[in-house]
Amino acid sequence: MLFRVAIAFACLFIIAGVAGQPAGDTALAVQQTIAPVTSLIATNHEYDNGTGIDLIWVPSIDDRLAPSRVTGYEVWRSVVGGSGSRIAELPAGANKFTDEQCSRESTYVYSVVAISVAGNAVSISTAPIQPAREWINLHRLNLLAIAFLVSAAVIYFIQSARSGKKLFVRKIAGLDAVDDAIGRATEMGRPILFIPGIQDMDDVQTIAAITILGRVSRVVADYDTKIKMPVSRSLVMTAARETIKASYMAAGRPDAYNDDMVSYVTDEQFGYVAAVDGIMVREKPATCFYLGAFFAESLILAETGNSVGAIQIAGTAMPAQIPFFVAACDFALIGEELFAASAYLSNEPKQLGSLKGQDVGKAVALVVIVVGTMAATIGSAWDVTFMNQLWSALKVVFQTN
Amino acid sequence: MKREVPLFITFFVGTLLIASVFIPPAESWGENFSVYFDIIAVFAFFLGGGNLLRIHLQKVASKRPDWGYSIVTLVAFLVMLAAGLFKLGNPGGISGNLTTAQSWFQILFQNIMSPLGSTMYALLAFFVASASYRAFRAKNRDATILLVAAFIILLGRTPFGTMLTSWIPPQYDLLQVPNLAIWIMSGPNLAGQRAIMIGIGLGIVSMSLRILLGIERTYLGDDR
Amino acid sequence: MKRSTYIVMAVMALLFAVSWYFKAATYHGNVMSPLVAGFMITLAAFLTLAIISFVYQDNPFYKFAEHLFVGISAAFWMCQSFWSTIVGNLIPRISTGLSKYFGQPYRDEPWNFVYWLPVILGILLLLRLSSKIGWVSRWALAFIVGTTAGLSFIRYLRSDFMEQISSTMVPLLAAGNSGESLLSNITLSATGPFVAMLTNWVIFLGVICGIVYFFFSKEHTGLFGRASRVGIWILMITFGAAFGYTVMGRITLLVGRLTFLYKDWLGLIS
Amino acid sequence: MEHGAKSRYEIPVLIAVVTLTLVIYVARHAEWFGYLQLSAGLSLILMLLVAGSLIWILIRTLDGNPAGRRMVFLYVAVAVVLPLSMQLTQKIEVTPEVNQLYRGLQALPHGAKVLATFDYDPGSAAELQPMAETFFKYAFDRGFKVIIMGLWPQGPAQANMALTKVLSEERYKVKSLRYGVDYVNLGFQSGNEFVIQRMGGEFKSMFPTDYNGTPYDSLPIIRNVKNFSNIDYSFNLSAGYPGTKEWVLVGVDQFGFKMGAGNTAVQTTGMYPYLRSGQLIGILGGMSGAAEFEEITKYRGKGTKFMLSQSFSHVVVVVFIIIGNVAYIMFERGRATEKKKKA
Repeated sequence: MLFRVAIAFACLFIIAGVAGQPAGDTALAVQQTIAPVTSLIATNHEYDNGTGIDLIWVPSIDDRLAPSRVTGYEVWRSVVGGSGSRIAELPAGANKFTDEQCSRESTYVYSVVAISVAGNAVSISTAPIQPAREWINLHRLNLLAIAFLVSAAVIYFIQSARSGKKLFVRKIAGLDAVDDAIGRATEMGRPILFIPGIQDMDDVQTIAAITILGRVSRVVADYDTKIKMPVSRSLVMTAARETIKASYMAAGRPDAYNDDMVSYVTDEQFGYVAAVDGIMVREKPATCFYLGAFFAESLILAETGNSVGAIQIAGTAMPAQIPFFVAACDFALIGEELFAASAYLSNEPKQLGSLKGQDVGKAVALVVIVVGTMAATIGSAWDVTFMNQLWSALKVVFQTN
Repeated sequence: MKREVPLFITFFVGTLLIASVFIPPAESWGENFSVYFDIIAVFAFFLGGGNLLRIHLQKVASKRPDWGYSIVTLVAFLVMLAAGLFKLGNPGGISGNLTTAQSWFQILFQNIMSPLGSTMYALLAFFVASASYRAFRAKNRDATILLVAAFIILLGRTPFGTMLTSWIPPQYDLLQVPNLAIWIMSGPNLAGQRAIMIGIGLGIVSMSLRILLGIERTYLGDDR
Repeated sequence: MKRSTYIVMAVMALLFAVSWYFKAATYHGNVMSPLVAGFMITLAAFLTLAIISFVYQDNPFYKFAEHLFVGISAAFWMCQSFWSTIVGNLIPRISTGLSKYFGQPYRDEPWNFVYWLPVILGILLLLRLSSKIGWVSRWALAFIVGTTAGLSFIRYLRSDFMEQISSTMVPLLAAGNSGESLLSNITLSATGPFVAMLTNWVIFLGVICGIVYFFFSKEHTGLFGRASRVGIWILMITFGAAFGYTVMGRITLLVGRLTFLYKDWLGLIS
Repeated sequence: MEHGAKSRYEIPVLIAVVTLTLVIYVARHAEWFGYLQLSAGLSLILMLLVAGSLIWILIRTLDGNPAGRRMVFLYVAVAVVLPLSMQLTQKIEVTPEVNQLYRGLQALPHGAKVLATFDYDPGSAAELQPMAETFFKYAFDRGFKVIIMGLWPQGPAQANMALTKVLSEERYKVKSLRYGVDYVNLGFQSGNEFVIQRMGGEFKSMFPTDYNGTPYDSLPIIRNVKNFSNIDYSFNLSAGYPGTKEWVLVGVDQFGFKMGAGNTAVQTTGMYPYLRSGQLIGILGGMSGAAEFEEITKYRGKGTKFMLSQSFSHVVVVVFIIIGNVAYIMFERGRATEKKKKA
């Protein structure tokens, strides 16, 4: 209701403003003053917590001259029943502004000042407006729908796997090598090095690394191999200890577990790498696992590991680092395979079901890309309206804001 | 209690944060929760730092091999900690800027930590060369493709590569090595990057769901 | 230790002293005294050399540098996060007295009490040190992992999934070119329309085949298998290209360090 | 690591190197000679010598003595060190992405407000510092108002280093640029991409004071800068996370400002998608990006100088890849097929 009243007021003001502009405006221009902006409207900024107001206006006619006589605009805001202040300076040519510093409790009036060397021109103020708060962000309905679609696919296949349906999962190179690699370390009597990346627990890749650690340490406990895990984050140390301890308990050898298997080194990227390199050349691990989020250190680790003759299994979802692991390690999990690995290694049907759910997501991606690209191509080359509409519809669905 | 409460906390917090994206009044929660994470991580430093001290003290006490170096670590750690926490030498005192040029903290950083870090980083120049020498060999088809792509890019960034193919006329200048290198970066490379990113996106979404639903809970350790 | 070790140590100490003397003598600046500055730049140079020596083999100098680095940097990040997180973000919300002590403006906001939550969880985490109630530390871990999962879910769905799909949907033919005009004008000019079209096709087919490679639940045989093989080729090109591109960046780092040694320390080049 | 015939040669070689260094060092500091500068002729002869020794390695490889990794290390070191004192110059071609970035800067009016964000630390300074210096030179010559900040703790300190260097040049001294009027350093703020998010509301909420502790409102340059809507252009230098990607995803996408970026070479590949989709207007990739930026803005500096080391060591890496493949095709492939026959 209030909103409509505001709009009505705004319209009235615009009409008044336009009508009220004297015909002698151009004559004034000769006297070196400039015309103010017109049609200034304030509307509530949609789908926010009641903090934003959108302003839109038609720039001063003097701004349309070449060169423009306007040097810029100032946006002024005053709280009804309070003082006014300048809230923004905009370059010439600007015709909109969003004030994001409003309070839901206040009512505001705006005006825009056109600035020029010769003098300033103040616009007619907007109608009083109070920002409103919305409870659901309808701009993100597409995100919600896609999140729902992907989640539903994953959950559906987890459920159907749980109910005993057999699922095919392709081989992931490298994962089959895990057991052999640990066996090799046992035979050689050398330790296994497990590096969970250098990010903290707030990175999903680190969590994926910890879940793979659960499986690796289970085998380690069974074989009675030594595992060494220097980490660069204290929280990762805590989580890794819990995980390894659980594996040793599950293997029935809680007495063989020791907190020193996991040790904190330093948060500093290269300090950590320096220490890990030292450990590698001094203790000569037979097998190195590099799983998690890696940055530049990926190749320093992989090359040093190679120089001491270790079998190296790596996996990361850092696109920039995958090439180094592919080139320098014996086995590398590429991107998504890192996340699939924990499900794959667990060999639990419900975990494998989630992989099938991911594939549904990929199928959706494939279909959308093919349809969207075809629509775009046909639409733009032969000007087919329907295809153009289809293309923009798909764009809207997959565009994020 | 030991089992259900953590799983409930994970589920509750995760779902709350997903929901908050769609609810304007809750939109800033994600950001707040990240701050909470940082605060908890600082508490975790007690565990990490304590572990570091314990390991090196033990090494010194039992005079294990290389125990002398552990003294270096301990002294460096304590000196830096004192310099940082008490802002030693900082003209602004306890409320001065941590990285003011005259403070001990910044002097130690600039002259010890920074050269060490940069040099460790610079070792990559050697390692990247030895990795190229060792890994870029035409062992099979995949490796050959890797080799050829890397070779074109490498060559395209040397004056030698420019010289080699500068005779190619402008209407075929895509075949000039530097242009070909740029094209590989903006064509096939982009395609590969995108495919990897789409996969990663799905992998993380599915992993997050498994965590929220309590299917993936290795990080919690033993259930019993 | 062997006698040669002592000799090497003595030579290094001598070199250090010589460098210290000369650097201090030539120093002119105002932040540090010449003696400190001379020591610091010499130390930085020696540490640089100590780390570089690792590519030859592990040695006592590297071990020294490594241990020094670990100690200094662990404390560095602890201090850094103490000041920026605890003093910068936590204290101004939960205590007026401490904010005043640290010279931070107190932020009087309505939901400040929520900041006690991470403090409590942090303390729970520390209870891990007790063997009896150590299990409550898992509550803190569960909170962290839940936060991570929730935040990553949306973030990656948006930026890695949806955003990449929407930016792959582009016209394969340049706008206004309905095929014929394009085919009559095939050149391999790097900036020409044909190459632009070729690039679009490569991206389109490359993304498709790349995604096919990542399918887990379908056997890679037949047409699907062929697409997945093209997918792995595309990935190999990506990896090769990224690797080749990186070589340059890594060499730059070494240039940077060697410039430090040759210019700032030895003063051999201008 | 392989252990060759050492100990016999190691100690004498070490002593020789140390003595030589000592003599040069003392000599240089006592100013017995000027800077080491090799003339163009001598440089060419040295390069030919290096090339010759590489051919010798290739011949040895063909004889069945492949070079080890330490040999590769040695050549990389030589290839980087030698050109530092050579007086050769190299022609630099400007790539489209650098050109685009330059055009974007060129289009800005005098007095435009530019946000320069420094998201790197000394580790990546070799690549990014030359870009920073060139950027400041260009910005000050064009009269831009530069607002500096960093999402990495050491970023603002790096910015200050570049500033000090640029402002000590005679050309900028005479301009008498004033802190707080022509440029300002807001310092570091923790919180990664959330800092960008919050800056979308109000810069002041994230930076109540500048690097030196001066209150936000008392600095003329930013007094009227509320948020990104008052910024004409954003220039980001980044070496990782948080960096260009976060600025694009959180900043450009939501607040719609124009942005160009300078990245380490490694990061650059990952940024091409944003370049193509127009979220980034241009990008400087690594040292060559820096050199190209220097070329197009005509401020030749470090980037151009170091390109010679770059190119030389690049050629060395390429040659070693060739040697490696020759060795592989000559020997290992034969061995692999033999094995198959036996099996």
